[in-house]
Amino acid sequence: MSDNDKKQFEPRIVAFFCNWCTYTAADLAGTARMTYSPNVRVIRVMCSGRLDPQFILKAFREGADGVLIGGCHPGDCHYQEGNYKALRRVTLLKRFLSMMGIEEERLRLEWIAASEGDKVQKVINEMTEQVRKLGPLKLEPMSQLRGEEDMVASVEKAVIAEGGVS
Amino acid sequence: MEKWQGWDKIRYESELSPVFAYEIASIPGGDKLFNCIQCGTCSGMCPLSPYMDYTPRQIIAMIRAGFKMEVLSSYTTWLCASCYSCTVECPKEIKLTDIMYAAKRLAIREKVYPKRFPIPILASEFFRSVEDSGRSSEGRILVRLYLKTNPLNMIKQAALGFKLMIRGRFSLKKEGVKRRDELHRVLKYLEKERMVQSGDDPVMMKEAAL
Amino acid sequence: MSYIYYPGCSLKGTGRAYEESLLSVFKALDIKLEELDDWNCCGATSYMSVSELKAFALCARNFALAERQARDSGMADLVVPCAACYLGLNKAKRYLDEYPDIRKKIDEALATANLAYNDHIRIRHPLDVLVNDIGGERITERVTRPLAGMKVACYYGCQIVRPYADFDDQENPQSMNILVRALGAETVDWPLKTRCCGGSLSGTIQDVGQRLSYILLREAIRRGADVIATACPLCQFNLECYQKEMSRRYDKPVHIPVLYFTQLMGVALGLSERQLALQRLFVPFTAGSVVPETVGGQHVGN
Amino acid sequence: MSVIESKSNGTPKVGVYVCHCGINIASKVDVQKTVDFARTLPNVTVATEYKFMCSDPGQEMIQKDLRDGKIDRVVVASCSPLMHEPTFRRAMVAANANPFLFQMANIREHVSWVTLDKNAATEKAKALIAAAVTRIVLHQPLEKTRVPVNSDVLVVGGGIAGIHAALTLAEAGRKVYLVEKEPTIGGHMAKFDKTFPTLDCSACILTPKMSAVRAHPNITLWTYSEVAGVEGFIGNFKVQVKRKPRYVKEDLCVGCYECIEACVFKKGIVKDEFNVGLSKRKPIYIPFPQATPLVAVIDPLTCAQIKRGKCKMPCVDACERDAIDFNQKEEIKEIEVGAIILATGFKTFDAGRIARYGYGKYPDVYTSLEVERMVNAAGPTAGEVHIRSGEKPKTVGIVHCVGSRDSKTNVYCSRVCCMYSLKLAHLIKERTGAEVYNFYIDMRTPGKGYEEFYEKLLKENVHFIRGRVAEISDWSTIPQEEGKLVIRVEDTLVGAVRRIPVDMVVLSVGLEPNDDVDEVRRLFNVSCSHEGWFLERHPKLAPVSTFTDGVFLAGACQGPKDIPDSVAQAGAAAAEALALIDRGYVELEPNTAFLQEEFCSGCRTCVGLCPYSAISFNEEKNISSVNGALCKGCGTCVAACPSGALQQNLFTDEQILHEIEGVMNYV
Repeated sequence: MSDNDKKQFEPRIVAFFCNWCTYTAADLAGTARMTYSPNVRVIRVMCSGRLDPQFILKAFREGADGVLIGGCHPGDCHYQEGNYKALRRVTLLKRFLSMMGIEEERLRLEWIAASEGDKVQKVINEMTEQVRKLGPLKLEPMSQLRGEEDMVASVEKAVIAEGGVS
Repeated sequence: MEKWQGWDKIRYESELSPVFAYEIASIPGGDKLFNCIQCGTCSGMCPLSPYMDYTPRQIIAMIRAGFKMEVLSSYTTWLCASCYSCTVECPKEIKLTDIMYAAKRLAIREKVYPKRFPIPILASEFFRSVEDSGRSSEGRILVRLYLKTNPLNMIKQAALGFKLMIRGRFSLKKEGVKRRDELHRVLKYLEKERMVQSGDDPVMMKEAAL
Repeated sequence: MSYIYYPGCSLKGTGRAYEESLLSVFKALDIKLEELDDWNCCGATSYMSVSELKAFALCARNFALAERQARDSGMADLVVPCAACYLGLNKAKRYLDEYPDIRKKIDEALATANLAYNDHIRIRHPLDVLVNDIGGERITERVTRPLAGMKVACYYGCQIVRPYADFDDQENPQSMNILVRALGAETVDWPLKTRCCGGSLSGTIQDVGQRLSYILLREAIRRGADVIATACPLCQFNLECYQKEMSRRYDKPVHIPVLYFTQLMGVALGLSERQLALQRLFVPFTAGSVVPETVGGQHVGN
Repeated sequence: MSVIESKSNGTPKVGVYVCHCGINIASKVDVQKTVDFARTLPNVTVATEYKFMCSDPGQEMIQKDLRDGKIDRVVVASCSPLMHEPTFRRAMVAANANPFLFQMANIREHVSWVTLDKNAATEKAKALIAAAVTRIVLHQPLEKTRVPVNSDVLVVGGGIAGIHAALTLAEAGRKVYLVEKEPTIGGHMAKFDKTFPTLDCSACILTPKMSAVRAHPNITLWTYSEVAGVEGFIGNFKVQVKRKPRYVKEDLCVGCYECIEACVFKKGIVKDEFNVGLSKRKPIYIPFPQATPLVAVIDPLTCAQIKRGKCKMPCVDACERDAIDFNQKEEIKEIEVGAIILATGFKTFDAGRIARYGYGKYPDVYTSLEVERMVNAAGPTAGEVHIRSGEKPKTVGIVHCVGSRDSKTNVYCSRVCCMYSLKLAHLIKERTGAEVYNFYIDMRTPGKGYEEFYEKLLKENVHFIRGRVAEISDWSTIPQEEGKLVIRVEDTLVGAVRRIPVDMVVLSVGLEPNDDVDEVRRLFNVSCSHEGWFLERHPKLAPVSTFTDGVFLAGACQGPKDIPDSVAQAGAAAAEALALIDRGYVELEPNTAFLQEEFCSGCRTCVGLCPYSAISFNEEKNISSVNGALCKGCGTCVAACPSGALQQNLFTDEQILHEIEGVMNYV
């Protein structure tokens, strides 16, 4: 449908998938040859609980137009409750993102079980379309933002503190 | 006893339509057509399959194989009373009733429906009546139908017609809506619409086929 | 409560008795029915065989009119007694929701006549309204002539519960049975309650159509039904008007009154034969005949 | 963080090896382009491609370059690390390199197999390679930690799969705990009369194995018990087993039935689970004569004494060995095992869910499991096949695929129904001489001797009608049908609808996951396919392993299976467990957390976070400390550490941050 849009803008999305559920699901999608849009680059972590807010901010700083996080369904975490930690951090981080003028929709957290290859396909396609609609991420020039390291740091601290409450 | 047809049983690939299946599949939700496992639940559920020349299951198989002429000129689609029991029970969620409708529409467009068979005629009479006045005038439609198909039958039915008439259940009065222009404008607009699920858009068909 | 009433073509013709009894019964139960102004055909079966898109357009016009008529109350509850109309309108509504490309074309078409459909429509069958909005108990309270001892075969036909209706079970619907029991009658266990009556075939390919109706009648009689209750003008017509012909055609003669469930209700509610248009029936059924004295006797100690 | 970088000695030399995987990758990704691109990346000294990197020559390429000192760390761009990371790490070890100076870029599962456009695929592959290269320069040599393995094994579920696995392990001299939630082992197989295709008596081949379990010195059999909790990890699981009170002392009872005779209820009062409701049992009962252990059990829901506390308790007097004990309480057993085998089996589809088939409405519509009991000589009818009226059926219809291959119930094929339907057809014909009709969609007989069995049935003049039954009803169109159950179906091979009047209908119900599958799944930390079957690690190469190391699968809990397949899989699971145990130790991925003491502010955020209490707080030093042996490497604490003092091997902040840069900056 959006052939023209495609020519106009191909969003770049960084994804962090947990080793046990979502990364495996992505492999399954592959084995089942479910094709989806090529805009997402997956980085493997052992658990969505490993997700340090600075990774997400970093991704945006490096020019990502969206960040996707995939973890096990609530109750299914390979490490008991890492995914809950991830949820808490993401929820809070979204607030700060909007503060920094980054639309919430650019950060998405999804629970995808090892068996849900089709969901990987669905989510990635959806998110690509959504971010494409939002257009490229506009950040103040990096230098300037780096200048505001302290602000970002404070963001991270607050988030971490929140995430830290177990 | 049908006439002996052994001689034309063989079907050459060149006679079959490679896009027919896709034409039909282009109706809303029609792609499920390709999930058919030929289990026959549709035919088993269908109260009319005993009277059909091909069972609904066979129709699906023929559609997939591209037997366009056989399907469009068959009685099966016209015998479908659209009771939806096939659609409801199909284990693969194939909307058989809708597929029958699609086949009927194609048959009418390509003028290959069984001749002197009352049902398509009823359909077109009904259609004309509604197109024109916005409502169907049962009495008038029936009379026209019998005149066109089998006038004798009308005489047979006259008794019934009379009984209905004295009970006030039958009239030749022309029904219709007040604001016809309004209705006609709406329908007119769609005249030029080449609708995919009517299967009559060659471009769409090609795309679908590829 | 108040509803907008969509009669459909048949209820003005062969199905007049359905309309008349429906209106009387709703009146007796103080349910307000207001006919949809300038309604048009629902684009049922035969029409859809020619053009689906236009069939949807016909329905959409009805929706637009209904919304206009119910503007103040926001949501329009469209009461549709005819099974074919009920299905046709339901189907159109579904497809307009589910398929944006269809919706777009229809909206454009409506716009050409300054009409608009805004999804503020609920399509309700009288059975749905009576059982779910009013409820069996409240109806029982109004019963003045309980149909004690009467055995009723409830016939839903195909198009009410299949495939879109969600107010009752598709394979074994209950709403009419509940209603009929609320009137004090018994319902016979009759597995054919949703089997097709042959529809328009009874008129076109008579042997086929009537055979289907005949199977229904024969089985209902075999299971001891005194009367068949229907909820569709075409079903009622097929099951009642061809009984003489069937008796000639097939092995066993059939003779059994076939009423609209609304007529049956009216009888229990004590309405007059005229109000219920019983005089329009082929197989006679007089309000007097429903509670034979003997039955009263049988039922002492119930 | 600079600390980490300073650790890396000298400028790293990265080798990049791109795999064609035949055409699996090459058909979508322009391999040569990616190689040329890799050459342009910092620190890359070697970049090349090969048809199959995982093959010996492929590995040899890497090893040679390592030996020649051309490279000191390796990036392989091929399939998923979950597939071949171990392979390449072994290759590195063989070349005397540290296996953790290795990183994989997944350009098959995540690129070539899921991308339509060739250019897009190539670009994505480049990005992933860049990410791997930028991250690997920060990799450190690491050692795997070795943990000893407990040599005992837990088998959950006492059906044929569990039994076979337990016996295999016990024979190998391992101590096995076999836990079964029913009062007896034997599972579904114990209910069957004959087994296809050989028609040998199910009990005759099963009961010896059951008593072997009972007798084996290495097997601890806990029936009427359930696993209540699981902790620990591969080689070192701590398991709590809940033993429900059966109110009969297992060590004293000899299964003499005296107590059952004596019970105040002279006749059975509750549906007999073992006979799937075809007969009734008393509150005190023994499921069946060969029950193992042969010990009575009292059902607390119906026993007058337990329910109302007032009963003459004749059972107590009747028991000469005073085995009956109404004060028995539930007890929790704590055990430690090195491996766990799940063999929790399946349940049959509830035929009532398909209204058209009239199960529960028409008394003479049975499920296949009910008929299995009926034809069983030890069953409620002593092997007689008769309908509720007591007469022998003259015509019987067997309906295949009930609940299977249907998007409204289960889409999958249950795999055993065709064959057991053939078996039942044979037995029914043998016992009654009735006309037997099979209604099938497709006849599936893939197995040794299965097709031959089908042929045998064809010769026995059993009728086969290819068509899915539309409805089973008691209404008639012709007098001959009156009083019969009529099966309406299209004979698809003839192309005609048929109405077949029968006296008895058998619904061949499919197999479904157990109701408690979700609790079990969470308990053992394994995942399920969306149908609810336990998910194997790899459908072909690791069919009995799960994603939780040390937990294996056997039998139908992994998917519908017949007896031969279940037993074969049980053997495989046992072998996998043995391989693990006999090695004596497990090597744990060194992706554990470690603390850089100089940065720790002693805020204790991490302490509460660790689900494995691997982090303690050192009061005098006023810093946290990580116990590497307990750490599972989730990294939650690392993410939460405000000062970045906590880091995770293989996933340090710097490594991940670099990976992000890599994935973004070069393409």
